Parts: sequence; structure tokens; C-alpha cells
Amino acid sequence: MGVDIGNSTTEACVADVGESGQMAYLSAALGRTSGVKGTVDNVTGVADVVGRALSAAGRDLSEVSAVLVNEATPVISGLAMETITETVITESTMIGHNPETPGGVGLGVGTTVAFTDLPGCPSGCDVICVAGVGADFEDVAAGINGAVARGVRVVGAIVHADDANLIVNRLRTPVPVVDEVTLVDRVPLSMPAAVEVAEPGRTIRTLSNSYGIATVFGLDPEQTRMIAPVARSLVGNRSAVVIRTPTGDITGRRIPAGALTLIGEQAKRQVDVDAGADEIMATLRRVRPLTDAAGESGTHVGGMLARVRDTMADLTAMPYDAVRIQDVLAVDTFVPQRVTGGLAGEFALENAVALAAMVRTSKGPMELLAERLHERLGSDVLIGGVEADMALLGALTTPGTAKPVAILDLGGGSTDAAMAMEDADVHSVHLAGAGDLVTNLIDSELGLESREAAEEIKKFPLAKAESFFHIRLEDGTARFFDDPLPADAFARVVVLADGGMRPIRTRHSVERIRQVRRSAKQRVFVVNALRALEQVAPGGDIRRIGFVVVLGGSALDFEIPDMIAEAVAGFGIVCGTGNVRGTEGPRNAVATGLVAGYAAALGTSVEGR
Amino acid sequence: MGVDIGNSTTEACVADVGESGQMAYLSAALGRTSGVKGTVDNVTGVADVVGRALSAAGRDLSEVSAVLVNEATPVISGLAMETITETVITESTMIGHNPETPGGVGLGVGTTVAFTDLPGCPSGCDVICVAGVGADFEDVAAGINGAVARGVRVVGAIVHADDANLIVNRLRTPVPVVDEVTLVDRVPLSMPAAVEVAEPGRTIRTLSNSYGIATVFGLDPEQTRMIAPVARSLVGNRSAVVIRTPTGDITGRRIPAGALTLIGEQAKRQVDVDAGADEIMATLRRVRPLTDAAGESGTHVGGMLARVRDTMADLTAMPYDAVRIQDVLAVDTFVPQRVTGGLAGEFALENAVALAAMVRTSKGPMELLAERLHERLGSDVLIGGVEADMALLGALTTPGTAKPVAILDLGGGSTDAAMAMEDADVHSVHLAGAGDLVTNLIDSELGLESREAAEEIKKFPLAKAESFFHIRLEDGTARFFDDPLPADAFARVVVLADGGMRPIRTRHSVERIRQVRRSAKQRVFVVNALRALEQVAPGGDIRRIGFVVVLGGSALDFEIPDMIAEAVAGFGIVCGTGNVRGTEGPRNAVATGLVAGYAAALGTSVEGR
Amino acid sequence: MTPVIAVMVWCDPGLRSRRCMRDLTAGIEEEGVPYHLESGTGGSVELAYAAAQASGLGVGVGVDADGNVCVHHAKLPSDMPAVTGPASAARIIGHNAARLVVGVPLKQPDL
Amino acid sequence: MTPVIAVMVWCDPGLRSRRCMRDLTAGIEEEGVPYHLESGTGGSVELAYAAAQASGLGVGVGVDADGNVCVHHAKLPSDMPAVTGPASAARIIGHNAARLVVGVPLKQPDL
Ligand SMILES: Nc1ncnc2c1ncn2[C@@H]1O[C@H](COP(=O)(O)OP(=O)(O)O)[C@@H](O)[C@H]1O
Ligand SMILES: Nc1ncnc2c1ncn2[C@@H]1O[C@H](COP(=O)(O)OP(=O)(O)O)[C@@H](O)[C@H]1O
Ligand SMILES: [Mg+2]
Ligand SMILES: [Mg+2]
Repeated sequence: MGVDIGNSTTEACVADVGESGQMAYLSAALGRTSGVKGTVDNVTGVADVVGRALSAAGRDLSEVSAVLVNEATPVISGLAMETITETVITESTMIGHNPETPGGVGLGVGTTVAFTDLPGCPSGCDVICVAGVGADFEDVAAGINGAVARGVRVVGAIVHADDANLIVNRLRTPVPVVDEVTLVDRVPLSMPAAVEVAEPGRTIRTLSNSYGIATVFGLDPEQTRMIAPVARSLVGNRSAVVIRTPTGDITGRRIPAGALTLIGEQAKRQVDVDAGADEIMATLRRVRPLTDAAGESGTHVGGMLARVRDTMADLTAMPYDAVRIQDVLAVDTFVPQRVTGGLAGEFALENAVALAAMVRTSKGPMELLAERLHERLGSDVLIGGVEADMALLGALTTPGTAKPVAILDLGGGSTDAAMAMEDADVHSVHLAGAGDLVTNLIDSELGLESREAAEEIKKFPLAKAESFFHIRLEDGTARFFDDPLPADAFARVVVLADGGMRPIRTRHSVERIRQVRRSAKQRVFVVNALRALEQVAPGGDIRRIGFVVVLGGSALDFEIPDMIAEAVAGFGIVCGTGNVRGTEGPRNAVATGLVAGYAAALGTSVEGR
Repeated sequence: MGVDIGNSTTEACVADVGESGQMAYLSAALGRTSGVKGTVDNVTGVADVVGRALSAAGRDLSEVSAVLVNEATPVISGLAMETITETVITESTMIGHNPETPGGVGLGVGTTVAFTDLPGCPSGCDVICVAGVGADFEDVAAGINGAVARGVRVVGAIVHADDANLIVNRLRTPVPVVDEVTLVDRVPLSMPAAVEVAEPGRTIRTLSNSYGIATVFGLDPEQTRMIAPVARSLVGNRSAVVIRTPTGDITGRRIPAGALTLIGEQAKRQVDVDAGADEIMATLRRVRPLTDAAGESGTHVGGMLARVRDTMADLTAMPYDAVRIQDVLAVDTFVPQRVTGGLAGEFALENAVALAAMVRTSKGPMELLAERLHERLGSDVLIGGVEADMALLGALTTPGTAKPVAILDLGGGSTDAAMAMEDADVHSVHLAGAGDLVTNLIDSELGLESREAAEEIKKFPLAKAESFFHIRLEDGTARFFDDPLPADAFARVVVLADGGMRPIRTRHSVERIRQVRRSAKQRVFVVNALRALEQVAPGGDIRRIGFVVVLGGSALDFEIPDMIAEAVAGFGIVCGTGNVRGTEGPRNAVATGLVAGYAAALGTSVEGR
Repeated sequence: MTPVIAVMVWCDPGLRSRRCMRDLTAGIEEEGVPYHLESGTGGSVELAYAAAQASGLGVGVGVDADGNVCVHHAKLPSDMPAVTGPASAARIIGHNAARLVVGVPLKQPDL
Repeated sequence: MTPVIAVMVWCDPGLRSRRCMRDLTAGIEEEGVPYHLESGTGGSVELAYAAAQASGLGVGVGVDADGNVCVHHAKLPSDMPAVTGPASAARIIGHNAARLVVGVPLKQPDL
């Protein structure tokens, strides 16, 4: 019986092994790992999986001659994310939100006047009417119509309620109206302003163009330079307001995120985190192998690494200072964040960097774990070979594989790889960043604030509920239902999870979510697969690998293995998802390897006799 | 009156100019350029535009004191595209097409047997039934049911007609069925085969995985290596068939496209076309400025350049050998192409490189053109300043602009740029590749075979007709109609062209088309904008440009200017679409510049008096 | 008879709150969807279901004498209305009746 | 009465070609859409329109005594059917009746 205790999953494999090493596999089982890998907390999980594997094989615990456990040095990873840009509006120069139902079409330029002050407006003025909290649409429309009748040119409106179309429908001459402006009371009055609403399906053209704004307000080049960031931030909106305040400004500032120090065996280098993921990873490549990493204290990255170290120290009961970071994966990401100073709850997509860090701890408690397992199960417990060797042995039971072979074990916290040449030693690496990082990226990039929702989005295809009785899957096919879908799923994007259809609370489209999902998988797994193969391949040359076998929980994903196969296709190697023992798919490699290794050793000793 | 004769468009600008240079703009007009720019064929087009501009200003031809024409050296561009990969199936190892309605779900593995031979099958066999042309679904289902009753295990079927669900619905035990296999008669019989159909919305998992195929057929590593390209080409399909033929193979071969020789003023370098666009453009950067380019004769690129030269020689009546290529833009693209040896009309996306080339001809016929214009219009015709100088003068009438300013003129055939520092000379460049290349890429990447459709896709937003009474725009908003849409628009992607809604004949989704459209604009205009600015900026440093004014027909596009603004945002410069004279948008810059230059010269001479 | 291409709003004549109807129709109008008012007696669900059958868009709203509001869809079973709520929620229910037609996710009440 | 969630196919009892009905229903079935056969007398457009009204999916097919086939949609004006064709095109018309339900572009006849 082989047992593989992973970070997330514990797997077992039962086999009959004859005296001279001949072997028949009987069954397999898997369950969640209890506690941190490699600690005595694992016992409950192991006992459970062992029990289920045995009952699947129709055998009893008393028949087990040996339980083989992998030599698991816990590899723990931590995650942190920090925004490196921030959008700030000082005074209110613009309203950049995108209400769902603005009213009217076109561009209006005039001076902002509170709706209640409209009656006092002299005729001949060009006016943008600002209607505050509680203003009734009929009153607003009547007020505007009245002012227009008196010769006041009301050319647009900014309103608090979701009333734009209601107002426009009641105007004698329709004008563009931007509604749902939450903080309308802070709109500066008596200032030149422009309101633009595009036709449905189109985006604004004047206020998103610096020279458009310059034309509207008659700006000189210096003033145009000041307003340029406003134009940029309005690109892609269906409606917008720009108000010309004397000192108002919008700034996209870079937050000094601090420097990351990467300490390698030979070299030590610093890199600014706000230089982005590519730069960080390039620096890492120059100092590899990494022995530790440190963040400038008092900066964001300092805080990030401190949090990672804290978690690690906590989890492993290691002293804080003994925690050594042995790999880092930096990923460029973005986070939807509320714009400071916005008037309508505007969000901006701020750039951010996510860091996954990997700590390899000492293999202290393994013997203790073996002992406790022995107490619990009764049978002999042997700590088997190195995890990577065992995984390779198990992977080679996949039909169609041969050495030189590399495995890619795509887990939750780490991406592990190992490579076996015809007769050379096994090389292996543990890289930071895997399934959990993908889940985190999906969660934060879509602003879901729910890891469960993000995990489901990662694992299952999307669809949109197009009516009460049918959904359209992300590939365009339709599926019909006899019973009506719940109203809260209507027109929403849903995930087709195993447990049924789950609506996602977001305004994002199917395509947008799909794109975030695929790009997160790309940024984590494709990047890590290439990094890992490069590090285990002889001479760093991926072309010298004959076969790549993809294993682990994330190899069950419906698109990650395809993406990796695509990425390595150019190297002339065979890459596919493992099928351990021709039956287990990408699961059970280490457990199978433990048994196979044990049997082979028996065989050798029999031959040697 | 200023007149700008462009490659596609002729524009005019009418102004009153006082004795000392004071000036009042009266009107503008534009029309298609008649004939090749800079030749006497232009006269008709000019006369027409001049007439319309005058009548818009309420003036008469006799009142015109001077017609100012730009000094137009014709800049002509040519396009060619060549695939550099080809997918070939030798014998029939796979059926990689994606029928819309396959039947059943799962994987079946057995030996291929013609439907008519089913009765002769011994019981106990695992069989894939192959039903040819004319086989009726009831007969096929009855035949399979009969065979199964006799103990023949029919585990899947491959059929000619669109009958998969009809057959599966009539089977006592449903099996996966792939239908619409056009050349079903060529499916090899008595061979081991596997049929896989995924659930709706999912893609196949076994046959798209090399080790999946290896497991199914018990392949050894060498055989697995042979079959790996088959697995790769099935990634993303909902259904597939793989047949194990002794020698069958699928190859994605690279077509030796030949070498391109780029001859610069100082250096000369060769680059293989199949190295891709980035490599070609990097080589070009090293030899710049380019004086000519040549393609290895007898190769694809030789043919491409010969075609470009031919067209140029034809258009300009220059001798073939005098044609000098002065810029090249290479773009990576792909072309959907029928797979050689496919059994069901399979298409593969083959890689290709598109080359746009730019030829600058001598300014021979300009004087002749001026003379003919004089004859036709009566008034004085003056050949004005250099086109780039005039465009800059005109661009500076955009509110909010000042020197140092650069213009980007996004035309049909070329992307032109010019830069004016405070008091330095004007630098200008003409780069190959603009709106026409974007249209071509859209046409070929989507396999439309219609330039008109591609041009509309380029210019207008997309929507999908979701019912007879409403469409959903690409941004997700819905639009309703009182009159029903035609049935041929139903469920199709439509373009919201000026002339109304136009259905596109393709299976591509809105998102796919949108992505191709945006990526084509990116690959041509963003690449060229950066190339152009780098070449005209002082010291090649884009940061030293203060303002960028985007002009030309393609500046009217609903997303190109935003993309360019986004791309240059990092350089701290102001970039936006021009608004010539505060009224003309990105049009009429050269014509306006001609008049402004004339007036300024008058003013100087008045002052000088 | 071609059905009216509008959301059908059927209201019990016993309803006294003018406010409720005004909010309801304002919500529909703001979403840009046409509606058609008629009166009819009965419970809100009953009225809504009948209104949905009569609507060319398949969406009906029923308002009973007490101002209870119900949105129904022609293809839903009669006892499974899409949305129900009190008169105080009429504005948002109006938006949501229209959104069933437009095919965008329903508006959530501000919390 | 809840309408039948199926494409309604109404056929004139005078039709003699069994082939036509078999092709038609095969087309609908292959697309994975349920259908429901009934007989009724009249022209194909008339039958199709009435069938569409009776269909919970809003799609009806009418076949007259001569085998002319018509597909109608409940919301289309009665004189503007979605698809019409002869008995020889029944298979493809069946596909297209179903595709109106499924919401995928209509199948073009092989040329
Ligand atoms: N069906 C699935 N599709 C995609 N990802 C999956 C699936 N099942 C598990 N995972 C992912 O696999 C990861 C855990 O992998 P596993 O190999 O069990 O971890 P470990 O190696 O750390 O024990 C998690 O990130 C989880 O989301
Ligand atoms: N509204 C529009 N949106 C996008 N592209 C446009 C639009 N109008 C014209 N174009 C494109 O502009 C190009 C022609 O630009 P133009 O400046 O007229 O050419 P030239 O400078 O060669 O005379 C063509 O590729 C055409 O497709
Ligand atoms: Mg609104
Ligand atoms: Mg089919």
C-alpha cells in the first residue's frame, strides 16, 4: 500500500506484491489532506483514505504488509498582492462612471447650475442642470422645459437618481443626461462642464479625446496637457461628464511598492516591484538558485514578504527567522478599485503585482508521523523514496511514455517538476504558484470577493441564462430546461459546477470572465511549466526532454493541460496529461510509484540471491 | 483655396485671405481621389471637390484667386500574404472536424466495420460502425441494435449524413456518433479506431491527449511520439475520431518561405520570412533607412515582392527595375485553410506572414497636373509646400496643440508621420501598412472572402440578432425593433453599418470577430504609430514629443485612436484625434495647412514691406 | 390578433396609491421598454400571469388592490411568478419587469 | 393551460407523402428539440401560424396537403413566415425550425 500525502490531497494505492516483485494493482483512493503536509495532523486523513482504498479492493487492514509513505518535506507557499497604481481625482473634474441607462445622445457644453437655481438663470446662458437627491423626474423635466422656454439653453443634465430616460422623455428638446451620480451634491457649481452620451453600443468620442476636451473648453496646450489623463480614463465609456475646475486634476500615480531583494547562491540583486512581473522574473533568473528573498522594510513588498513569512512560521512552527524563501513567482495583475475622489462610485483597474513564495522546511516531523501512523494502522510504515523519484516511477506507468521523461505536478500551492534521463540522476524543482494562485487572480481581477465563486469559475465552463428555460454555453451551444431557472439567474453568467448551475454576481460578460480565467491559468501554469522544465532539463534545454507527463489536481482542469501542451509544442516533445497505470488519469502517481519502487527493490533483491 | 490630393481622398478648404495675411475659413469638402495620386487623372476628382467646397461657402469659381495644391510625391503601397505552415494528413488517421450536432457522449474504441458488413461481424468484437452515403438512420440504428443483440459490441459510429442524434435516439444503448463526415468512403476499414464525443459545452479529453491516445491503442513511446500531432490538432473539439493506420500521420510542416533581403543605406541583411514578423521588423530596424528590398527568387517571398513590384510598376508606369521599396511592414497572421487529406472538410489555422511594402516614386507629373487643373478651373494653381509641413500647419489648428508636435496620418495605404520642434526642421516618414492592410487581415483571418464585409467589420460595431425583434450589441446592450428582422439574419452576427444591419456569413462568434478586428488594428496601427513616432522624434526619443495629433481617414475609426493613445500613454505625451480648425475632426489638415501657409507667407511679406 | 409589443401592466381598480403605479411605470420607462396599462380585478399573481399571456413581449405585471406587485413571464408556470414585492418596491420591480424583456440581470435593491 | 414546450407541427390530413413528414421531424430531432404532431386543415402558412401560437417555444410548422412546408414564429406577423419551402426541402426546414428555438443560424441548403 503506497500513500502520498500532498499539500491538499492524500492518495493511496493498493497492490499485491509477490515475493519476487511481481505485482498486481488492486485499487486507489483519495481524500483531503488533514493538516499541514508532513505533520502528525495527517494521520486522520491517511487513515480515512487507506480505509477507503482497502474496502474498494475488498481487503482488510490486517492483510496489509507495509504502508509506504513518501518522504514529504513540506513545501509551503504563500501569496500576497499589492496594487502599484492608484487613480485619484482631486476636486471633481470628471464623472467617469458608466450608468446602465443614461439618457439622450450627444454632447452638451455649459455652466453647471443647481436644478433649484435654474429659475434664476438669465436667458441666453448655456447651462448644465445638476439635479440632486430627491429631485423628482417630472419636476426636473418641467423645470428644464420652463427654463428653455425662457431662453436659457439647457444643454445637458447630471442627476442623482436613475432617471435619465424619464427626464429626457419629458423634454421638449432632448439633451444628454448622465444619471446615478451618487455624490451629485459635490459636483462643483458655476463651472464650465460638458456632458456626453453615445448611442447604445457606441462609446463617447469627444470627452475621451484630449483635443476634444480642449476644443470644448478652449484650452491652451498647457491646460490640455493637464486634462489628458481625464480623457484617457474616459476611453470606453458610453457616457461621461467633464467639469473644468481651476485646480482639479486626475492622476494615475504609481505607488512606490518597494524593492525586492533576491539572494541567490552566488549573487544578490534588487528589483523594484513596480517594474512588473517580467522584470522580477528576469532578475530571479539571474540569481538562481534562490536561497532567500527579502523586502525593503516599510514598503509594500516588505509587508508582503513579512505576511508570507508569518504564515509560514505559523504553519510550520518554525522560528520566523529560519524561514527561507526558495522560489518566487511574480504575476502582473490588476484590481478593480474605487477611485479616490470619484463622484459616482467610479472604479478604476489598478495595476498590481501578485507574489507567490515557496518555503521548503526541514523534514523534521516525518519519523513522528510514521510512528503515529503505525500506532493507528497496525501495519509496518516505511518512509519511502524521494517524492520526485516516486512520482516519476508512477508517471512512467502512463501508456506511451519512456525516458527521458519529465513530470509536471500541478498542485494547489506549488508546481513541481522532475526529470529522469536514461540513467542519470533525477533532478527536481518546486516552484511557487499553482492552482490557488489562479483562484486568487480570478477572485481579485473580477472583484468577486468570494474564493468559492472563483474556484468554481476556475474549474467549470461558463454559460449565460438567456431565458427562464435555456442557457447558452460559452462555446455557443444552447441547453434547455423543463423547469424554469430562478429569477436571480436570469440574464446572468452562471458556472456549470458539478453541484448545479451557480449564478455569478457580477456585471462582467461571459467573454470577459473567460478571458480572465484563461489568462490567469496562462500567467501561472504556462509560465511555471516552462520555468520548471527549463530547470530540470539537461543543460536547461527543453528539447532534450522526450516526454512530459502532466500530473496533479490542476491537471484535471479542462483547459490547463491543453495550454501547456500548446506552449511546449514548439520544442518537439510529447506532452500530455498522465494516465497513471492506464486508469488513474493524472492522479495517484506518487502512491503508485511507492508501490512500484518497493516491488522493484524486492525483485532486485530476489535476483541478487 | 487649398486642395489635398491623397491616395484615397481629395480634400479642399476655402478661406478668405486679406492682403496682410488675415484669414477667415469658409468651408471644406472631400471626395474620392480619381486615379493615382499625383497624376493628371486627379483633375476630375479635384474639380468635383472644389465645386462642392465653393458652393458650401456660397462662392463662385471666378472669385478664387489661387488654388494651392500639395506637392504630392505618390506613395504607393502593396500587400502580399503567404502561409508558412501547412497541415497534411497522410492516410486517414483522424477526423478532426467539429459537426454541429454529434450524438451520444463518451469514448468508444473498436475496429472500423462498414455498416453493410455489420451482419458478418462475429460476436464479442468491439466495433466502430461506418455508415456511408445514403444509409438511412432508421436502418443504421436497427442494424446496430441487431448486431448488439447478437453480442457484437458496437461502441461508436462514424456517419456521412447529419444523422448522429437520430441514430443515437434509436439505439438501445447510446454510443458516441460523429456525423457529417463528407468523405466517409475513404475511412479505412478493419482498423482500430476511437470515437469521442464530449458533453455539450465541453471539449474532448482523451483523443486530444497524446497519452490518452496511447492508452486507447496501447501505443509504445515511439508510436506515441508519431501520434502526438494528431492529439494536438484535436484540442478544442467537441467530437473526434482517431483511426490507427499503420503509416498514417499528420504533419504540420513549415513551408520554406524564402529569405527577404533588406538593403539599407549602410548595411544589408537577410532574414527568413518564416522566422515571423518580429524577426523581420527587428532586422529592418538594424538596416534603416531602407533603400530597397528583394526576395529570394523561386521562393514564396520572391513571388510576394515580385507581385508588389508589378503592381507598383503598373500603377506608376515606372520601369519594373526602377521600383525601390522604401519601407516594409511584416505582420504575423493566420489563414483558415482546408487540411490536405482530411475526411470531413477539416480546416486548420495555418500561420502566415503578411507584407506591406511602400514605394516612393519620383514627383514627375505634378507640374502637368497643375497645368491641367489651371485649364479646368481657370484660376491660378500653385504647387504649395511639402505635404508633411502642410499637414503639421493644419494639425496645429487643433485646439490645445503646440510644438513640439507630431502628426500621425493614418490613411488607407500608408501611415505617415511628421514632427516639428520649436524651430527645427520638419522630419517626416512614410510607412507601409494602414487601413487597407487591416481590412485584408480581417478578411483572410475570418475566411470571409469579401473585402466589402471585412471593411464593414473594420468600421462598425458588431451585434448578434438574438430574436426576430432584437439584437444584442457587442457591449451587451439590447436594441429592439418593431419590424421583424429577416430570417437570414437570425442568430447571426451582424455589422451595424451606416447603410443598416448586415449579417455576416460565418460561424464565428461576436467575440471572435471582435478579437480579430482589434488585434488586426493593433498589429498594424499601434505597431506603425510607435515605429513612426520613433523615427520622427528628436534622437528617436518619443518622450521629447509634446503633442501627437492623429489624422486621416483611419483616425475616424471608433477604436484605433483610443488604441494609439493607450499605447503612447506611458511616454507622458498628449495624444488625441485631431480637430482641424476646431471643426473638421481629423480631416482637412493638409488643405488647411496649404491655406494657412499661403496666408502666413503673405503676412511675412507684408510685414517685410 | 397580433399581441401588443409592450409589457402589460394590469392593475386592480381598487388600488388607491397613485404613487405605486407611477413608480412601477417609471422603472419600466427608464429601461426603455414600452408598457401598456389596463385594469382588471384579482390577485397580483393572477393579474400578472394573465397580463403576461396578453403581452407580445411575454412579460406582464399585476398590481392588486393593496399595492402588491407581481411580475410574470408567459412561459413560467402560473404559480411561479418571476418577481413579487410590496408597493414600496414598485420602482425597482418596474426596472426588473423591463429587464426581463431587455435580457439584462435584474437590479438588486440598494442595501 | 401551460403551452406544450415543443415545436408544434400541424399537418393537413390530405398529405400523402409520408417521406415529407419523416424528413421534417428528423431535422427537428437531430437538432435536439422536442416536437409535437397534430393534424389540421388549411394552407401551410395558416397552419404554421396557428401552430406557433400553440407552441410553448413559439415555433410552429405547417404542412399543407401538397407538402408545402412553412415555419412560423409566434411573434412574427401572420403573413410573414420565417421559412417556407417544398416537400423536397423538408429535412432542412426541420433543422431550421429547431434552430429558431435553439438560437443558432439557419442551415443553408448544400449548393
Ligand atoms: N477538476 C478540477 N479542475 C481544475 N482544478 C482542479 C480540479 N480538481 C482539483 N483542482 C485543483 O487542484 C489543486 C490541488 O491539487 P492537488 O494535486 O490535489 O494538490 P497537492 O499537490 O497540493 O496535494 C487545487 O488548486 C484545485 O483547485
Ligand atoms: N469611419 C471610418 N472608420 C474607420 N476607418 C475609416 C473610416 N472612414 C475611412 N476609413 C479608412 O480610412 C482609410 C483611408 O484613409 P484616407 O485618409 O482617406 O486615405 P489617404 O490618406 O490614402 O487619402 C481607408 O482604409 C478606410 O477604410
Ligand atoms: Mg438611468
Ligand atoms: Mg448531427
